[in-house]
Amino acid sequence: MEQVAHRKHPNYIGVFIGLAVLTGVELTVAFLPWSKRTLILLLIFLAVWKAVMVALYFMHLKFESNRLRILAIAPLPLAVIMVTAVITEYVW
Amino acid sequence: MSWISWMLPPGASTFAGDIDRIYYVILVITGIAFVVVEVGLVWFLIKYRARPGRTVIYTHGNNTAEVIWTSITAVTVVILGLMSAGIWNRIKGRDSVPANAMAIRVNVKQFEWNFVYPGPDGRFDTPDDFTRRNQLHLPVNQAVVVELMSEDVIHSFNIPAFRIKQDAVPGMHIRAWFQPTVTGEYELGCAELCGLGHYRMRAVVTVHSLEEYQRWLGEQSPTVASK
Amino acid sequence: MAHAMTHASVMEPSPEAEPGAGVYNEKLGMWIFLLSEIMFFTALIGSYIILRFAHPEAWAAPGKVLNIPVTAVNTFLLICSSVSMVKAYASIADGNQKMLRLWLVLTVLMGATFVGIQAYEYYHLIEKAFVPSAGLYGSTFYTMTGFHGFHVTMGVICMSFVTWKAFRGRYTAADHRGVEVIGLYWHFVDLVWIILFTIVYLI
Amino acid sequence: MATIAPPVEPAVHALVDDRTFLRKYIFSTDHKIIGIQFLLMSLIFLLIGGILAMMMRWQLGFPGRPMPGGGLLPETMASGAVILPEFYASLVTMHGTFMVFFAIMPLLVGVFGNYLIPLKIGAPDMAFPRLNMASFWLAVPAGLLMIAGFFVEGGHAAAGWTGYAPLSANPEYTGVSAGQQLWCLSLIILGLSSILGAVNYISTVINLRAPGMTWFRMPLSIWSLFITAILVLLAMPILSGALIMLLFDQSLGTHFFLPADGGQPILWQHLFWFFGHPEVYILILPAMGMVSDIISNGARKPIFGYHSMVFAIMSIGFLGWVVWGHHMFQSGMNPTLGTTFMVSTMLISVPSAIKVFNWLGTLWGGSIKFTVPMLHACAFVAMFVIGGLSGVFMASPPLDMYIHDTYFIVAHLHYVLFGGSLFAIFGAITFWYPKMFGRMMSPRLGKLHFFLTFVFYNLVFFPMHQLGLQGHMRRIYDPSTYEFMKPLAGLNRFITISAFLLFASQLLFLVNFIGSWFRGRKAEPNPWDDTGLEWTTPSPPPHGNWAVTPRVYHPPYEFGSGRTAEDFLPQDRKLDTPPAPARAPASR
Repeated sequence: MEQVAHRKHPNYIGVFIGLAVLTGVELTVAFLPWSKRTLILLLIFLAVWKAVMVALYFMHLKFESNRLRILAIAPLPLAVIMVTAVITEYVW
Repeated sequence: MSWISWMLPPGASTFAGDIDRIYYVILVITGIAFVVVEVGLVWFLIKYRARPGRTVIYTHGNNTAEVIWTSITAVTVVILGLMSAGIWNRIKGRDSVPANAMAIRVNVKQFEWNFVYPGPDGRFDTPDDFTRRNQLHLPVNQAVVVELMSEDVIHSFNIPAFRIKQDAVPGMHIRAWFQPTVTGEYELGCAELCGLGHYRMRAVVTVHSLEEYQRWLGEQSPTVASK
Repeated sequence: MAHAMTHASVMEPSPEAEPGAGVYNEKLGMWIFLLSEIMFFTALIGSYIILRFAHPEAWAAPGKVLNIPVTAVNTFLLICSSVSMVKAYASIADGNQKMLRLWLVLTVLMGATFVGIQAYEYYHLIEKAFVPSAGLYGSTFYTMTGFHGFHVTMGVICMSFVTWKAFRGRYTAADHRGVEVIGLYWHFVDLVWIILFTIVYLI
Repeated sequence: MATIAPPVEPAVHALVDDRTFLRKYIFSTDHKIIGIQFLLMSLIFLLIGGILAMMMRWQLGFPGRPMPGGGLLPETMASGAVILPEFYASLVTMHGTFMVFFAIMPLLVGVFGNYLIPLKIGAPDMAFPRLNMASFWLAVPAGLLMIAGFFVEGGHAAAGWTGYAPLSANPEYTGVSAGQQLWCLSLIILGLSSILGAVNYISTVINLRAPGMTWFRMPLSIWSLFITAILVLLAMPILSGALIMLLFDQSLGTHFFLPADGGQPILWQHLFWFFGHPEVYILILPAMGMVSDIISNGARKPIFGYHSMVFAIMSIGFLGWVVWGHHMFQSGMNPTLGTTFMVSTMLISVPSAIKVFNWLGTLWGGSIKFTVPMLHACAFVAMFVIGGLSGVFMASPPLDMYIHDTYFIVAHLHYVLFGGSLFAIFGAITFWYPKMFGRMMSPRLGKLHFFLTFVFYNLVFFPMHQLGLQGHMRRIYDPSTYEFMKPLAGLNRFITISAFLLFASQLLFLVNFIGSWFRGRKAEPNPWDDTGLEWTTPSPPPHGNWAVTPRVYHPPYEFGSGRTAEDFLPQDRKLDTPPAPARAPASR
């Protein structure tokens, strides 16, 4: 897979510009006079978007086999289970 | 040796019936499973021990057998689960505390139990509240709800005869209810390791008949909650 | 590692073995280590989320206590270092030693600057009496950003080692495992910061 | 044996070993040496944990009486040879900590993970030998730090091995500060060591399997060690994170678990058990896997239901993540959440039952040889059944309300960890001892040790069920404080005397282990007539294991198929005759 990417690399600078722009958007959104809930959802959406871009392009997950991709996200369900279960202590 | 027994000690609250019943049901089911497996194990070990001329049954398994024992186990535990869930909800479910339950505040700290009674006016935080240290007096056949609050570490409110156990967690306000059914004296202990004095964090629970309890109440004078 | 020597190509899994993950050992190992890191940050970030749900009032509005402009610069710096890292990887994949060294040095410098700015930020916060013992806000802030900073520091140290090897010409187009593996770690640390920046500073 | 043409002859010559003594035996990167290093280390900790247990038992059996040898303890631990309550709390804590983290876990994962994985999958070594060495040399300082805790001011950690906050988070409550911090620090370092080990095991199993060693040709020991490594990898960092927060609460004044400023004591319990329940399976899964190997070997027939065994291991590995709340039914946790955890807990008994029935199925129709490993493996099955069934009692939340934090729990966990894991460990050590040291352990001493251990073990732990049913609480320094426990004093004394005898019986194992190292009978190449790849190299294997990578042609447990002159078919032996058509295909 690396050998294939050898000739033609993804547009890393493009990804970089995307990340920088999204960071700028985040900084703007954080101080908008919207409801807290909207802001939180929007900000988390933006953060996840950035994180996925880093994982897909910089960490090459986009160009890896499915086996490695599954491996990479395997612990996320566990993390979600842990946090949601404990949050129900406070939010019924 | 009377203490080698699978019987539970006599219970003295309304929970004892349900909890003891589910205990004996599980005891019988696991007892059967225990006998079947252990007898089978020993039997196989004897019957199939290596002897000259023995040829083994060469097999990699049997799907029917797998399905049978998987489903028997699954069905059994599902039944046990359903039985337990009902009892659990009656005892500790979110809205399980009966409306007529008598409230007693339990302020716990290393290593003592302070039981705060609301006094004649039936309300807490009034001057007629009184506190008894390591002594809990209760009327028989009356639902009681203890409001557990810990000042320092986690303790656990545990009256084996009533089959009740509930942790008291600092920073949390936990309600647990029970209803004594037999008059007499019982022991309350801490069940959660709470420091070096954990073992002596003991209180006496006295369950009175209704008249006796009224008499006892009348004898109590209000005190400021001892700190 | 004798077995590695016999490989036809070191950047491919060994033909001597059953097909596994389809990647070479070091890369697989780093990914597996990163799974562990995910769970570590789950413990920290998860606790933060839970505590914040339990006591939302303990947190100040964004920008009230924490210095967002300084951290925004820091965030930008970390993203830059990520792109320089990936450029270093792309350079050596094409066999370009010179660019590899340049990009690696840039990455190390930006990583070190990130840690420096974080130390500066801590210094000023502590001056303003915002310390780890300052309630849940201080507790979670210092623990999460502190351990992220610790990871960046570790990354800078390992990357310096890789850079030193790069200057000695140890990486080639055929074998640049070290660069790719440290890159994976570096991007992961960047990814965690992206999450942390949002939930710690902006929410 | 004549039909085998093992490629071992060139191996011995090809693998030139010119390492210095230090690199060969101390800072070795060889997985076999590291496995043996872990073995010696964890046996020492097993002994320490046992001694702590004996002191505890003395106090429970003879409360307030001077302990023999207690005069040697300093005044801070025992006054006039009578154990002090604060020292008793440390004993409770450290017995659990040493046994769980420094004895059973390294014995199963550190020793057999290291020793067996490369040898059984046909790899020359671990994927990352130097990381492997680092893993061991992190575990050693962790253990030393843990021991050091006994000698610091204020005594050792005294908040239980579960370290429940706030008892553990604020030194005011126990009087222990340095000890508790050392406890945290030591476990953080041990966590790092375990994670490095797990990275290695997982990478090795995924990437270094010999040609032909497909996923479904791996022995169950390797399957279980693989799943265990995944659990270690994902669970230990949760503990590390929680411990770091606890350490900060103690030393930096943070408020994660201290309620004063909004911290949540119950959060510690959630984090701890989210790690802790996978940990429980870390402590039993490898034992199950190795017992499967030994039982199939001892019964001389293939393991019954190999595939369902694998799926059972996998489902235990997954379900282990969603049951942690059953440790917290009475903790004030949301009761609805409690019901959810009850359901998942009940479900996890299904794969455990599948495994037990499959072991019985393996024994059925076999030709059982009662070797020492086989005796231990059968005892494992018998004891694990008791531990598993007693678990059903506390899976029911209302019943758990009565038996939670009583000796019933103590009985249950020892039936799983001692009756289960430790019997399997004794069996596995005896089974692979010839591979490790080239000599056999004495079968006569081994059998004597087995029978004494089996009898006294049951005399110690079975009556604990009765203690628990009478309401006897755990971690009680002096049971005579309570009226309702007074009638139990006789039983407590009986348990204590049995425990001393149980402890004394372990000396036989020690003698056998050390004695056989020097004087044991030289082992033949394949002393148990096993099918595994590890028996195709010399014992002990050379550095690099094989000169020519072995090639695998068969599933792992081909005993009694009648296709060879002997009653077993090594995994790497190529046969000209095609396999019988009735056989289940072993495909991936």
